[in-house]
Parts: sequence; structure tokens; C-alpha cells
Amino acid sequence: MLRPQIIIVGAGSTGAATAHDLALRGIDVTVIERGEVASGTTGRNHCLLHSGGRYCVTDQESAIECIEENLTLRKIMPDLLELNDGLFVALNEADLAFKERFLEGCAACHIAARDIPVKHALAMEPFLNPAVLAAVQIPDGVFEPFRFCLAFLATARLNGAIVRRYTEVTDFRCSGKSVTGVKIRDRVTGRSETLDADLVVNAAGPWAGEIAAKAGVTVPEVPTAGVMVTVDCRLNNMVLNRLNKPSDGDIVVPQRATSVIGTTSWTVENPDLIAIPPEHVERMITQGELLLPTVRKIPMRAKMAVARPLIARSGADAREVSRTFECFDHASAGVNGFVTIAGGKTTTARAMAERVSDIVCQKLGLTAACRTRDVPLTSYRLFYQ
Amino acid sequence: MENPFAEEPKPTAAWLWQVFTGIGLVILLGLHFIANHFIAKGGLRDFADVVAYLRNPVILVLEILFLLCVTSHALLGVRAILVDLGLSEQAEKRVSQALTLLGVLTVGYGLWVTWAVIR
Amino acid sequence: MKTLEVALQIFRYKPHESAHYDTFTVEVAETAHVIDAIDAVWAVHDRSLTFRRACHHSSCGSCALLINKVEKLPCITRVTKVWDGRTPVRLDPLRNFPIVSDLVVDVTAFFQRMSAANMEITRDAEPSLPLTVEDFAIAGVPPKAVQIPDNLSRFNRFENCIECGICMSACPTMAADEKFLGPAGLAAIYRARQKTAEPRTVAHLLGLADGEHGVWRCHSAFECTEACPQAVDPAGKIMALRRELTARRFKQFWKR
Amino acid sequence: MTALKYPKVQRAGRWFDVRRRRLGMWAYAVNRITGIGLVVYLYLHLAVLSLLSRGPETWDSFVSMARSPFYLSLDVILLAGILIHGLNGLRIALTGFDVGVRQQKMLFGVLMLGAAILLAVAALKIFGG
Repeated sequence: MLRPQIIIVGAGSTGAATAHDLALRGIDVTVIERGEVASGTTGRNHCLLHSGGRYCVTDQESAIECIEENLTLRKIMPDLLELNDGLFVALNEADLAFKERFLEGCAACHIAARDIPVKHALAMEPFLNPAVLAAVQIPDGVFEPFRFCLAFLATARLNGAIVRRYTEVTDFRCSGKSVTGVKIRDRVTGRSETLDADLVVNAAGPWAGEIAAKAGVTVPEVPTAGVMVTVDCRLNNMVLNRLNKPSDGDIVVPQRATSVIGTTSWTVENPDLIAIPPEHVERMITQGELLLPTVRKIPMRAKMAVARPLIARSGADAREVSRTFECFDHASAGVNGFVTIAGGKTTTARAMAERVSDIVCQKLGLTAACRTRDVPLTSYRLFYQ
Repeated sequence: MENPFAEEPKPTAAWLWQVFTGIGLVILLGLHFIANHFIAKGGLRDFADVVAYLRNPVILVLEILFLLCVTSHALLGVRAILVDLGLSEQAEKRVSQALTLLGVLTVGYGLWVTWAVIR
Repeated sequence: MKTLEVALQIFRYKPHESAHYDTFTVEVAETAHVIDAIDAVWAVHDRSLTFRRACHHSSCGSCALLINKVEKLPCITRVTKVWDGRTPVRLDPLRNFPIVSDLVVDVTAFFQRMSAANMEITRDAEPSLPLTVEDFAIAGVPPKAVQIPDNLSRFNRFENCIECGICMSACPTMAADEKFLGPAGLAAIYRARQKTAEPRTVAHLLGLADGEHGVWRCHSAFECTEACPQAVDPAGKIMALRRELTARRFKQFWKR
Repeated sequence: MTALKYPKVQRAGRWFDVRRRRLGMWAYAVNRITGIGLVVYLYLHLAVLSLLSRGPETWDSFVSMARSPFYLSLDVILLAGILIHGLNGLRIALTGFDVGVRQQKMLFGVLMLGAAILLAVAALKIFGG
């Protein structure tokens, strides 16, 4: 029998990690990406390596996923993480009251949390609001999403995967009720062709619905945009969070010589072109100021908005929607050979890849096991060589 | 793919020589210029003057040093410009050989002129 | 939201057609950055346009290009800074790289150089906050003495170099000499060398830079340092390497 | 995939192209131009010195010709080249040993100012006798 051919649509964190997972299992994969690696949602990421602390009260399922993956990523890409921990700080009585629940949540999700003296926190974070009332240290970190994807893809390529950038999926080739191939157009050469596929994995993030529609199925996804603002000076060593339920502008992630404040949240129609509402930018500064009062004095370096692929659950608003991921086997909707992996976050990309790869193997009757928990990734720089 | 930049190249002292001869020139050319064009009456020496000047052994040594410095500095500069054109390794080697030969000829010619004057 | 109309004159090249410029007019927010305008061209006018981008906040380094003939990161360059209201803003791919398609260049040779030194992207040898006067100068903030108590661990941090290739595009030496290690490559060797005291590694790293096409090829134009969006100061690193190499050479000379 | 590469000749001429570039680039270009000029002069000078081997008459008639104002103004141009190249060379040497790297633009300015002053003094001397 010929080796099965898998096509992955999208080279964001999910697509990249899935390519790595399948390649490691010895399966032939081709990744189709319409732009540069990570040019969609993953690229415009907040760069937060979640410890799960952010969700340990409101969404423990996500929180547990986060801490597990956090520890795994430390093993497989140690060089690509900035590991300075994170602080959850209380700025008012309501925050202070939340502390007990937060510590309980962390304990329930096995997230190492330390309630540290305020003096200690201010010594580590000299720009932190001096009015801080309490601080809890948790194992957050910072990654860099572009290189995160490059490392997965570079390793996948060493294991035989093919990555085609600047190539978009125009349609599917179906035989009966099965997807048997993908019609693509190379945006560099202008040529169109059809690639054979035994199975197609749709990892197109907020564009997953658009891709699925070409195969005649739907994905219950809500593209939800968020604004992030970067200031021209690094004001924090560690990730700074407001000690409360997630809300707008309650987190400042350091990134190289800058600090990134985020985020807001609203539903968008067209994830290709998101106008950044000026009032959202202002809100980031006002909120960021609460954590780091110096923020307003610093020139803004950049601002960005991107749609996150959140999975809809009826009746929930954007903040309440679970940040976990889901895998849809469209066989249930009558289309074979086509699965969609949606939702989630970059921190959990490896776990998402494991889940979807298990499903792929099961559908193809293969028995190869996932090895991505233990295999260290190669240098991201090899992707371009 | 083989990474051509991951291998240690052959060390070179060309830049350092360029700098040292350059520093030498600042001093020697200064002396040469002042002695030949500012102190000398009318900015240039007549023949008898040149002969007398070069027969002074200190001056002779300085002028020969100057000749060596200026030739190597000039030809190292020419070489830098040529190497900057992105030559092949083979061509780089040939440029070096040709310029070394030119340098030897230049210095030889300079010494010959000096000898012709002071003999 | 206040908007403005901006005209972009974009370099176009595909392997099957000759290079030319296309001009587009798009509407963007008054506060938009150039990357938002390029994004709008792609989303509204021409889906065949190819360009590189990922993070939109100067940490991935993929979007670097020439704006009005000067190397810039479009993600941190405001449209109003480069658009005079009349002459279209001209966008070209980086110089000194092979052009793959439109604004996309082939960065293989760049990453080969970065791999040579194998510089880690995290650094831990120094405090992470902007503690030096220079760091503050970048941000336009007056320096403030910040003391990190000894009993607290020092923090690590990603290197400032985002591997955008701007220095390689701005370097006049790089233009002609394809074998030149280039500003970023040499700066990477310097950073890697700073992190180790192990004599054999040090000798190897310095050896990498010591060739005809290494540190000695630089002609002190300082264009790399001027163009670098991350204040990496590659030229300064090249000079520091030269000093160390010179000192080493003298030491070896006297030992003989 | 065929990538577009600019011809080598066009790329090799980049050191000459100072448009939209900054002071360091100008310094580099000026250094090269004066350098090439000085190499040409060096060989002219050496050729002229061969007159010395032909005896006093040949040389002295050349010297009297070279004392004309036209030749003297050529001397001033030569001196300008030497001063610019030499003093800029000092900047390259100093920064190359990691001295004054951050101040390289100011260094260039000061050195070029020095060159201008020296040139003015020398020109007065040359024409004033």
C-alpha cells in the first residue's frame, strides 16, 4: 500500500505542531499556508506561555491543559522560552478577595503558586504600581510565536514534511462523500494544481470555517478579535496579571525590549481585515497604567489586532467561551477524510496536535504513537536553510 | 545543506596592515610633505637640493620607510576594492599575487630612482 | 474613527513576469502602521500580493522592507511618518537578498549566517530591565537607578536581535561581497562569545569572524547600526570583535 | 523557483550610492574616492620622479613649471585628498580598535573640520609663499 498522504491547511501553531507530530510518526505530510509561517492568528499572539493561572478559577479544563503543556514545552523547546514566571497582583479590595479562590484554583489544577510579600514583588518589578496589595507568583513564561512555529516546522521538515508557503487552498477534490485531494494555487508562480490526500486536516484558525465551507461543512467557530498595544520600553521582567477573573487589559507580557498590554475582545465578521478601534487602544493604556503607572509616558511602539478562533457554545459571550480546543471529524456531517482542529491557544498547540494526529491515525488505521512530548525540537533557524 | 559560514576561515592580517601602514603614513607623509613642499623654497626642491636632502642618512631611511608604507597601503586599498567586487577564491588569489608583484616592482623602482639620485 | 487615504507604490515580481511597480490607494486609520496599509491592499485589492509578516509588533522580524528606499519595519512605522499626502509611499523588498516574489525575499543566506554562531535567542548574562542609559534613550525615558537585590535571581530575556535582515540590506559591503558574514552574523558571534569563557568555544567563535570576509571586511559605514530597529548596534559589536582579535593576535605574536 | 537577483555590477556599485544614507556611508564613499585618487597620484608622482634620473636640467625645468599657479592649485586638491583620507583613516583606525565607536559621527565631523582648517592654512602657505 502507498504511504498515506496528509495535507494540513495552515502553518500557524496548530498546523506546525500537527505537521511535527505526524512527521514524527512517519507519516507523509504537506502543509499548505497562504502566507508566511504564523502570518495569521499565531503571529499576532500575546506571546504568553500560560501556566494556567489565568483560567484556574473560570475554566479549569483549560488551566490544566495549560500547565501540562507549559511543562512539556520547557522540555522540547527550552531555548525558545523566556522563563521568568508571572505575577498576579491585587490592586483593590475585590482583587484581594479573589486571592483565596485563585490560590485554591491553582492548587486544584496543580499550578505551583506562591503568595509572595509585596516588598519582594516590588523589588523584582520596580515599575509595578506601588499601591499593590498582594502578589502571587506562578510559572508563566514568554515565547515568541513566529519562532515557535518555525521550530516545529523545521523539525517536521527534517522528518520529511513538506511546507508550501504562499499557497492557498482554492477547493477540495471529492469522490463521493470523501475528500481525496486539495486544489491549490501557488501565489508565487500563479500555478494551480491538485494534491492527492488521504486525509485533510483543517488547522486554519479563524479561517477554518471558510475552509470547511469549501468542503460543504461548518465549524461552530466565532472569530473573536483582540487588541494588543506594545510600548517602546520593557517595563516588566515577569508577566504581570491582574489578580481577578480575566478581563480587558489585565495583562502585560514583556517581549524583548518592549511590554505588550492586552487584550480586548469582540466578534468580527472578516478576520482578514480588522480595523483597530482607537477606543480599545486607549482602554489598553488606561488598564495597563493600573499595573505599570509609567506606561502612559512611554511612546507606543506598535498595536495589533487579530481574530482568535474561539469555539461557540450557545449563549456564552466572548470572555466566557472556553479557551480549550476541539477536534471535529466531519464524517459525522457526511464528509469523510476531513477533520478540523479549532480553538485552543498557542501554549496548547502540541496537545491539540496530539489529539488531531491520534484521530488521523485512527481514521487511517495506523498505530504509530505520539512522541512529541519527549523529542526536542531542532533550531528554528533551520527552517530557512 | 552545507553552511559555508560555519567553518573557520583563514585568518587575515590585511586590515591590520592597512591600519598600521596608515598610521605610519600619517607621520611619514606629514614629514615628507613638510620637508619637500613647505620647508623647501617655492614648494619644490631643485635637483641639487634633492641630492643633498637624500644623502642625509636619516632622511634616506625615512623616505625608504615611506615608500614601503605608501606602496603597501595603496595596494592593500586596491585589493580591498577588488575583493569587494565579490570575486571567486581563485580570482582573489590571483589579485593578491598580481598586486604583490606590482608592489615589489613599485618599491624596486622607487629604490632605483633614489639610488640614481644619490650615487 | 479618523481615516486617511494612502497611496502605495509596491514592487511586484513573479517568476513568470517582469518586475514592475503597482500603485494602490487604500483607506486606513489615521494611526495605522504601514503593515496595516499593506494588509488592506492584500485584503481589498489584490490577493496575489505576497509579503512576509507575523507579529505586527517588531518581535518576529519577518516584515522588514524598504519604505521610500530606506530599511524599515512596516509594523512599527506609522503611515503618517512616510506619507506626504501626494507621492505614493514606495515599498521595495530588502536589498542584498534574492527576491522570491513581490516583497518576499529569500532569507536562507541570512539564517545560515545566524546559524554559524548558533547564538541562543535568550540571554541571561545581564539584568533584563532597561537598566542602562542607552536602553532608556531608546525609549525616550530618563534613566532611573534600579537595584535588583542580590538574593533575587537575575531574569533572562530574548535577545534584542529579531533577525529581520535590515542590517544586511543596509550594509554597503554586503551589496557586493556575498561572502561577507554581515552585521547580524558578526553581532551574533559577538553575543555567543560573550556568553562563554570556555577557551575552545571562544577560539572557534573568534576564528569564525577572523577571515577576509569576516570582521575585517567591514568598511565602517555604520549603516547597520543606523538602520537597526532594535538598537542592536551590529557595527559596535564588529568593532569590539576587532579589538579582541587584534589583542589576541598580538598576544600570539609575543608568545612565539 | 527562480528568484530575482540584481546583477553583480549594479550591486558592486552600491558603495558609491549615498542617496538616503547617513554620515558613515558618506565617510566610506569619500574615503574610497580619495583613496582611488591618491593611488593614481602615487603612480603619477613616481613616474615624474623618473625625471630625477635624467639629470639636473630635466628636473629643474620641471620644477620651474610646477611652481606655476595652475600646478599649485592641483597641489591644494591633492592636499585636500590626503587630509580627508588620512583623517578619516584615523576614525576608521580608532573605531576599529573599539575607541569612540558611539561617537563616530562626531569624530568624523571634528576630523573633517580639522582637515578644512589644515587645508586653509596650507593653501595660504602654498599661494602666499
